[in-house]
Amino acid sequence: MFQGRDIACDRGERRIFSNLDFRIMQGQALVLRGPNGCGKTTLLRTAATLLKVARGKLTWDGTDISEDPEEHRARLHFVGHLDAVKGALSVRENIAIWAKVRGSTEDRIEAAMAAFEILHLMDTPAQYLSAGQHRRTALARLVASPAALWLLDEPTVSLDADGTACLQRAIAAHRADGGMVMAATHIELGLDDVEFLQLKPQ
Amino acid sequence: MFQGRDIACDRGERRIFSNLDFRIMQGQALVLRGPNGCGKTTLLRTAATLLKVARGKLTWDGTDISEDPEEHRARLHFVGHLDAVKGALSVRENIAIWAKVRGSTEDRIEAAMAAFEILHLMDTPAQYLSAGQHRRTALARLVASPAALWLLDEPTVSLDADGTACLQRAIAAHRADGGMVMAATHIELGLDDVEFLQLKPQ
Amino acid sequence: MDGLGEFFAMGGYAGYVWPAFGIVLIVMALLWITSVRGWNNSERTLTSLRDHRRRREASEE
Amino acid sequence: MKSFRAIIARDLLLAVRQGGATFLALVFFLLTVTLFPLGIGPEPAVLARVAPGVLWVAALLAAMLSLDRLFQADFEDGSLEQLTLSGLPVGFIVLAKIITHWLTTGLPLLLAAPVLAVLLNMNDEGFAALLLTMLIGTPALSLIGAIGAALTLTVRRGGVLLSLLVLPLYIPVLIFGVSAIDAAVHGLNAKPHILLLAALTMAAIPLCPWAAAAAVKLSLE
Amino acid sequence: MKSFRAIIARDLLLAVRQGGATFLALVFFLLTVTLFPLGIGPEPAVLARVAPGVLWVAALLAAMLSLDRLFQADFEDGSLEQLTLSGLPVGFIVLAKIITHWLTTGLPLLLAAPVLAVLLNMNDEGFAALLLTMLIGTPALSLIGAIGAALTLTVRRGGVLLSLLVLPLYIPVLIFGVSAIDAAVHGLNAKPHILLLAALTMAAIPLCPWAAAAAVKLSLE
Amino acid sequence: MSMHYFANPARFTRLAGRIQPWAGGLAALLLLVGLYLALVEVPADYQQGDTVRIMFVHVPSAWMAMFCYMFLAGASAVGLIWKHPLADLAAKASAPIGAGFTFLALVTGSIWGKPMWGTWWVWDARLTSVLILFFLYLGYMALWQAIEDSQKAGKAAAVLALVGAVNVPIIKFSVDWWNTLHQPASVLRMDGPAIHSSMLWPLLIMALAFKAYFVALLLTRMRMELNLRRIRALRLAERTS
Ligand code: HEM
Ligand SMILES: Nc1ncnc2c1ncn2[C@@H]1O[C@H](COP(=O)(O)OP(=O)(O)OP(=O)(O)O)[C@@H](O)[C@H]1O
Ligand SMILES: Nc1ncnc2c1ncn2[C@@H]1O[C@H](COP(=O)(O)OP(=O)(O)OP(=O)(O)O)[C@@H](O)[C@H]1O
Ligand SMILES: [Mg+2]
Ligand SMILES: [Mg+2]
Repeated sequence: MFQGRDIACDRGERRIFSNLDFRIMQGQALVLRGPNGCGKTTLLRTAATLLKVARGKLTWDGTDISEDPEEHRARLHFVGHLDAVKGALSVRENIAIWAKVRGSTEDRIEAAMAAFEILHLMDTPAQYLSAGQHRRTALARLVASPAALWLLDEPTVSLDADGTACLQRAIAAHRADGGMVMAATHIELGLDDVEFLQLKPQ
Repeated sequence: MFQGRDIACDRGERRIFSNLDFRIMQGQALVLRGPNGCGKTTLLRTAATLLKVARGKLTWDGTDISEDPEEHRARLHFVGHLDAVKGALSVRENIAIWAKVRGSTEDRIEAAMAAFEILHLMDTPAQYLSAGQHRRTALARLVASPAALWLLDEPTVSLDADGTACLQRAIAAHRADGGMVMAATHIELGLDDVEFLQLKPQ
Repeated sequence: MDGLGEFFAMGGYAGYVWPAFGIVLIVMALLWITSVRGWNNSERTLTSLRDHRRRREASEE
Repeated sequence: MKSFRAIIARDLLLAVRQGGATFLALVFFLLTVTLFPLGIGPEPAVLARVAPGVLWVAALLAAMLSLDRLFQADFEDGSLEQLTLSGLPVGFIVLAKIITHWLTTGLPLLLAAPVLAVLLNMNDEGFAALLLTMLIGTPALSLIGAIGAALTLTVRRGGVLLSLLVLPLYIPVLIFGVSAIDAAVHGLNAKPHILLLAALTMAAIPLCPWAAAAAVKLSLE
Repeated sequence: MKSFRAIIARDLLLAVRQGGATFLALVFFLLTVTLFPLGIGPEPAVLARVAPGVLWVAALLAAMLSLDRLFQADFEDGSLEQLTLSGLPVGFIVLAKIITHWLTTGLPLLLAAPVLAVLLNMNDEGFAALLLTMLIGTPALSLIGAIGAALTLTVRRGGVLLSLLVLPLYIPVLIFGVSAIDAAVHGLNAKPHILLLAALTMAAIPLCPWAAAAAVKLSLE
Repeated sequence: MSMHYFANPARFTRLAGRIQPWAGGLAALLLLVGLYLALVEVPADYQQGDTVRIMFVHVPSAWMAMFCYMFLAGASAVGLIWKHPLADLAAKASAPIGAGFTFLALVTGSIWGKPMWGTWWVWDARLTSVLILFFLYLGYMALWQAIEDSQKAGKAAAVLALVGAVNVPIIKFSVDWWNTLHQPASVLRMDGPAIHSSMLWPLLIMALAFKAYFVALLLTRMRMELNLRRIRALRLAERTS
């Protein structure tokens, strides 16, 4: 269980939000909503320990994550606006790199490309990808190595209907395995049985 | 009238599409659709003369645009994935720069910020903007100086409902003035009276 | 035998003359070999790709 | 013409905002030149002997290193394509950027050179020649450099490739610059060298923006 | 440990793919050293006198210029935050990157130095000392440089700021390196200088990755 | 026959296939004869002794170094101005050959320099400009290598080759100027040790051998590049289908 209690976050010396509570159980998905600039990205980055909480506590199964941030980092995937895809490497190499860094196996790499329907682009250097193909490559990282918590910041940007369906299937499979998802979005993700967290601009 | 007849485009020595015809009259909007990688961005960049047509002709009121590409460039706005917003400059400065380069006036800059509801961020350096605020700044360029043809590549990415509404109003006003729009998108733009151009993967 | 020894000695400049000729021949040979090998490889890949394609087209019909 | 001025104004504003680029190119020049006495040793005679060369080499390197600012940032965030879509011919856009580059790099170097010449114990006769050759030569550095900067645009981390392309092209500037100063230091006639340098710069003014514009257009395809 | 090796493998792959980085850092070294005789003039005696200084200054500059490859590209495209999220302590990630930097920069410089020493007419006695000081000193360049590279991450086009931060820190390496060679060339005992240089590198090994890691974390906030 | 007659790759391949063996054979034959003459027949020089034999590889290499750059720049101009499809390939194919010969001119010159001048290297005008020529070749090849899209790379490299071509004479001239100022009566200039015909002939034969070698190698490399281009096109087509 991933839980935040009475969280407050600052960006550039400004309080973005405060008194925020949330809870994600195994297999659950939490969707963050709110107008531009309300702090969705900020919250996701905080949950990934990339930002520090200004007040409150984030806990994993009851233990404070700031006690061992490395352990928390190892159990999450974060896909944000920057997609960490290297133009000089092929699609396959891009995915394999992150799988290897996280100690995953070869066959998951194939599975990840299959999950996002980019097997045919396997050997294409990423700099020649269209915006949507690029995004699929970034998302394939989620499947290429296992992690309990997925933090997704506007994951469907640039995806076509097919791509969105791929993502939905991947999320469903992840949840069926007991995984958790926390996603920020402006458009319908099309997931079933989700909870919403509405952020209000301060 | 902006017209393409029997257009073919190449990317990296590969034919992306061919035998494509389209026509945009004054006040009309043409929405490009198709799966990831089908060539929407390619077509928009070609219409902006950033890419060369491999075959066929693009004409403006009957004259080939390759005859005087500078003239054609001066009458269009292109907003793509890269948004040409400088983090070191404030929102106002970012918009003002492009207005000045295109010889526009001061009051249009205010109007542009008002149109995308970012007047309150006027003096914020762009590096502190959220994804949606960033996008609004990029889009404000459209209003800050006049141009007959708007080429928009997935303009609503990262925008919330309010932001999308701002864009819809801006497009409507532009069309009412006799402007033309050519936009690529995967999600509903919510414009009325548009024509669609479906691109098929080759 | 003396003539040959003298020939290889190059009037005491063997250490300069032979390396000079040697490096010229080596570089020229290397350039030649890499180019010819590259060309052969490209021919081979090209024919295999074309075969592949022809076979697939045949199977599609 | 108004757009042309607007582009120069924009680039100067950005140069000032983004960490005082002007100040920093200068700092590189100062630091490199001060490294030399540390590496070579403090003997005044040796330093004076190598002063013109060290100053010009450091100027070349400082100018070259600041080249990646010329187009790269604008290319990566899409500003460069917006600029070419402004309706101004690409050659003029390139020229505007070259002018800003000189104002933020060449000019500060020119102003700092005399101070460093004193540090390196350069003989007084050389001062006028140093200033004059820097005044004539640094614009050529910006002009020629623009070609290299434009050619390496699509190359990720093209910085070092840039140096491979640009430094050989800079060599005539270095040689004419140094030989003019040397001539002046030894009481000979520096004029022919300076005239050659001027001819080089003059020839670069029309040719380089044109070649760089061709490369810029290519990179946007 | 497996992740650590995976990161090094990744960085080496990228170095090879992105325009043969190794080859190019070397080329910059060669070019800078070539510029000096062009600036200073061809007299063998003068060149031999300044050779150790020129070689070390050029090595410093080459190492420094390739520093922007260290974190910047990974930072801009989000790879750096992905790396820190891999679960490996940030200090190790930084160390992996420092090792790659040395393999792609320090090592080639070390190998090229003797050739350049010949070109600059350096006296034969200096060769062993040159190689030894380069072997001990170049890792220190990568280690110290990493701090500067990490600190300038959030600064757009931080290249010149980087040089301002890093070059002063490089000065001890330059001084010990040059004085060891000079001692050897003049038939004196080079050992104390070399020991000092080694002490410097040893001290840098634990300290620098730690400091750089702190700076990297800061930049991701 | 129009300029674009050989633009047809198939026609070019056929013609190249016919010329290639002849050029290769001629190169081998001339090289054998030339080496025999240079190493055995030519008498040792009364001043330079047997080191004079290095001339027979050094001078043709140096000539080829310059010739290849002229060829490269010419091909680049044709490619850029008339958009001749084979010109880019010819330029690209000639660069490694030119770089190879430049390297050889440098190395053989250095080897010759040690016994003659007592040093491997001097910053003499001619030597320096050859070294810079070598860097120009390296830059040209690195640029080709660094840009993935071969059409873009071709155009970018052509721009560089032409700018470099303007620069080469300027460098040559400026380096001469700079050098004579510092080092007047230099030993380095061998103002023609009045070559006798006994030396001239072997030299010309070696030069011809190098030219024939260049032609044969250029054709091979151009055919290779042409194949690589086709392979890339096929692969790309494969990917989409
Ligand atoms: C690295 C060192 C050297 C380089 C780069 C070099 C380069 C060149 C070049 C470019 C040429 C052709 C010049 C032309 O035809 O205009 C040439 C010709 C020649 N070089 Fe060298 N050279 C080097 C060392 C030497 C040495 C050490 C000697 C003999 C002592 C030598 C003797 C000659 C001779 C005799 C010619 C033919 C001159 C003529 O055609 O009139 N070179 N060299
Ligand atoms: N580095 C920063 N420094 C200071 N303020 C920042 C920084 N990044 C973001 N902000 C501010 O923090 C607020 C929240 O930003 P955040 O990116 O979390 O919004 P968001 O909910 O993700 O919005 P969007 O829907 O537009 O992506 C915004 O008002 C923004 O201006
Ligand atoms: N620079 C390039 N070099 C080679 N091929 C490219 C290049 N850019 C794009 N492509 C290829 O061209 C095709 C069309 O790309 P384009 O970006 O136009 O697609 P799109 O319709 O905009 O897709 P998306 O919806 O994902 O944005 C893609 O298959 C892509 O892989
Ligand atoms: Mg956001
Ligand atoms: Mg697109």
